[in-house]
Amino acid sequence: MLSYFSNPARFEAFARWASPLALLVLFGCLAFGIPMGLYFSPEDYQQGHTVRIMYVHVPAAIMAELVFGFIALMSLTAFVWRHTLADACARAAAGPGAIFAALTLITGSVWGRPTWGTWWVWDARLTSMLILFLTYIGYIAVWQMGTDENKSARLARIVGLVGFINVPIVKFSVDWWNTLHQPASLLRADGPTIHSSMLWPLGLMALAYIALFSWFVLSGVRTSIYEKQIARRAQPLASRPIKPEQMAAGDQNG
Amino acid sequence: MKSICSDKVSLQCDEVACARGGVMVVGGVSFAVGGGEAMLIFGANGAGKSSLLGAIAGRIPLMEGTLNWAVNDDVLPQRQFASNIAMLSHDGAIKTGLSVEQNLLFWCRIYNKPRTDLASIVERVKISGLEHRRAGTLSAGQMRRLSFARILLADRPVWLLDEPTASIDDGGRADISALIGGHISDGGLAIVATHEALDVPHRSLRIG
Amino acid sequence: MAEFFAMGGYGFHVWTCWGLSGILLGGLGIARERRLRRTAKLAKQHDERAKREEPNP
Amino acid sequence: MALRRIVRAVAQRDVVLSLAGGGGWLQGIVFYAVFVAFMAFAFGPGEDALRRAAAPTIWLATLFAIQLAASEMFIEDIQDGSLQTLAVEQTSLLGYVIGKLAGVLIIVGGPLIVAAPIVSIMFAVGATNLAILLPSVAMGALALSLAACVASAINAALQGGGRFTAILAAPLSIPVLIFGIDATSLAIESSQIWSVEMQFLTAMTLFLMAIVPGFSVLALRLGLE
Repeated sequence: MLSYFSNPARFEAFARWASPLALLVLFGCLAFGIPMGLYFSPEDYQQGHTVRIMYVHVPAAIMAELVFGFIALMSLTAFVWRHTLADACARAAAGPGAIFAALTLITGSVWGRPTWGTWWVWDARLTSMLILFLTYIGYIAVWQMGTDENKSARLARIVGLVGFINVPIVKFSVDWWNTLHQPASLLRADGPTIHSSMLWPLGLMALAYIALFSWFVLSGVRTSIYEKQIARRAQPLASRPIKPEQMAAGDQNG
Repeated sequence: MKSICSDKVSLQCDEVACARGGVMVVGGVSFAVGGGEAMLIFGANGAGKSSLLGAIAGRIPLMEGTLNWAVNDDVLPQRQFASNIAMLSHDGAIKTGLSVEQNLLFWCRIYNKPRTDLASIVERVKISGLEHRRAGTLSAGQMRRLSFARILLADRPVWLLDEPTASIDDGGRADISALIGGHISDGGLAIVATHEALDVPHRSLRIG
Repeated sequence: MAEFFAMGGYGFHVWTCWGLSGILLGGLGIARERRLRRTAKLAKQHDERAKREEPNP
Repeated sequence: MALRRIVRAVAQRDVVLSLAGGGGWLQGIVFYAVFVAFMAFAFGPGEDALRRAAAPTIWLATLFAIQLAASEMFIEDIQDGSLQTLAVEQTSLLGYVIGKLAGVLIIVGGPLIVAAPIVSIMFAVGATNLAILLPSVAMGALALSLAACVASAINAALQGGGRFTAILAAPLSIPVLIFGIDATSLAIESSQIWSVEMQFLTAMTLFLMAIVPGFSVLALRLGLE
């Protein structure tokens, strides 16, 4: 499927109908998801209205993890099949991914203030999300730092892959660390079982986030395709065409 | 000593183009050279001599074209051919904190050569007596001779030399020309990026 | 209405979260869209200039 | 074997270099000593607080000292052309990377491992046999060097001047730190060497050993283009 898109024009044609579709899904979901989340869904018997934070927090958390998986998958694809479009996809996903991770941390923290009585606990989930956020920053730094696009792309593959293999390890180790250091009194696994009246807005918001992410990737890849075109056009100006002298067989001296 | 050149090495380049930082610097280079020949790549500063040499060495990937190294007409992949190459890069691969001898001893171990070779090599590049000096205290010309000693030590059929006579005086240029001449008359192959003529029978490739 | 904004005393928390999510994601969206339009326009300009300069490629 | 020969040559050269000029080995241990002293001042002279701070202090000092040394482990070889030469002339850079790692371990890791028991004495650890914390610290030094190595290789390829080593190495170092501090604490407090934490630390080290050299070679080759 990826080789089908190796032609930028074909990708452009695909994006031309896929982008509006993603936006349609996004706004459709938001049109129902926002009112449902903010108004029509019931408040939780324990958490009260703070449960409404969940509708932006949980999808962001899911996306933060999914997006890194996406980056790793694209890195692997680029690694194995040397597919430059996969690099562009991974690059386009990194910014949104970092924002999803940041939003997860911020909304989680704001939710934690009234619920746990503190802005931050070194809870396993929070901590591993923080490290995931750091990984995103490192990944983005690789793209930002390099002067040569091609080189940055190939280095980013390494960071994407190593970062991804590391995610479960971080998760596991943080779990371990947390259970040793922190009595699990604040967070209970048996929280409120989700009622369908809450599941609907949650699902809609999650779908909206996925649509938004797809649109981010599509537009990011399109931008990088255009940027490549511009660079290619600009290139003959920057370099001088070289015409090596024809080497005659008898061109011996000395 | 020159048993390494009993195998015939050759290089065939077709329409090679290479890039630096995503920008093409050299394009449309075609030539073929073999053992017993020296090829000098001439060009002004920034013409892409080093990039082309880097591409020939397999360090910089080609943008276009093909480049084939062969031993006795068997084409080898670049990585596999690497053990036939001795490379003199722009920076001489010298540790200024180590003595001349320590520098060469390191490369002795890398190339798996006995350290008994050292004395004669130091003599051939005319830096005898400096063995225990710290490389950082050598003059620029002596440094260049020291890095050339490593090429002799490597004892490999293909020499890729980037500006071997940079910051070296007339006498030094003659010495290095003589060493390259000796190498090719032993059946070796030398490709030299240079901005000045060397006194060696050679073919030339002008870029830029 | 005021009751809706108060969110049972948790208005600050709920609106901060939704607001920030909207601002950050919306902001990135707008930035991306603008960048896409700008580069698309630039690419088109380069295309046209190239065509003008070499009428018969 | 060729690989072993190159590993030895590179490690030996780096050790000689650090002893001869610049005093690379001193840099690590001096930083370590300063850091440990500052931590002691930060925690105050109370013995209880100090005792609890012993393992974290040893680990953080080790982490920073290694990262300081490793963030520039490839830069010099790139600048003087040694790495370029090796990359062109050698079929593989694996031996070179392993040699560099061994060099860091000997030059920086070695003194730190020896210093760990001394720090514990200064931090009022009353254990009778302080050598018991050595295995975990040694294992940790290896793991942290590995994490810093791949980060440093990527950083060198980016020509980042050491700026990004810390952020790139952080996600890899955190699990090491988590298991390592626990393993050392347990060793100090209850003389357990082969604790579950130590087993996980070992597993993490093995994991890093499996992935780091290959990815470092890739990054270095990229950087030379």
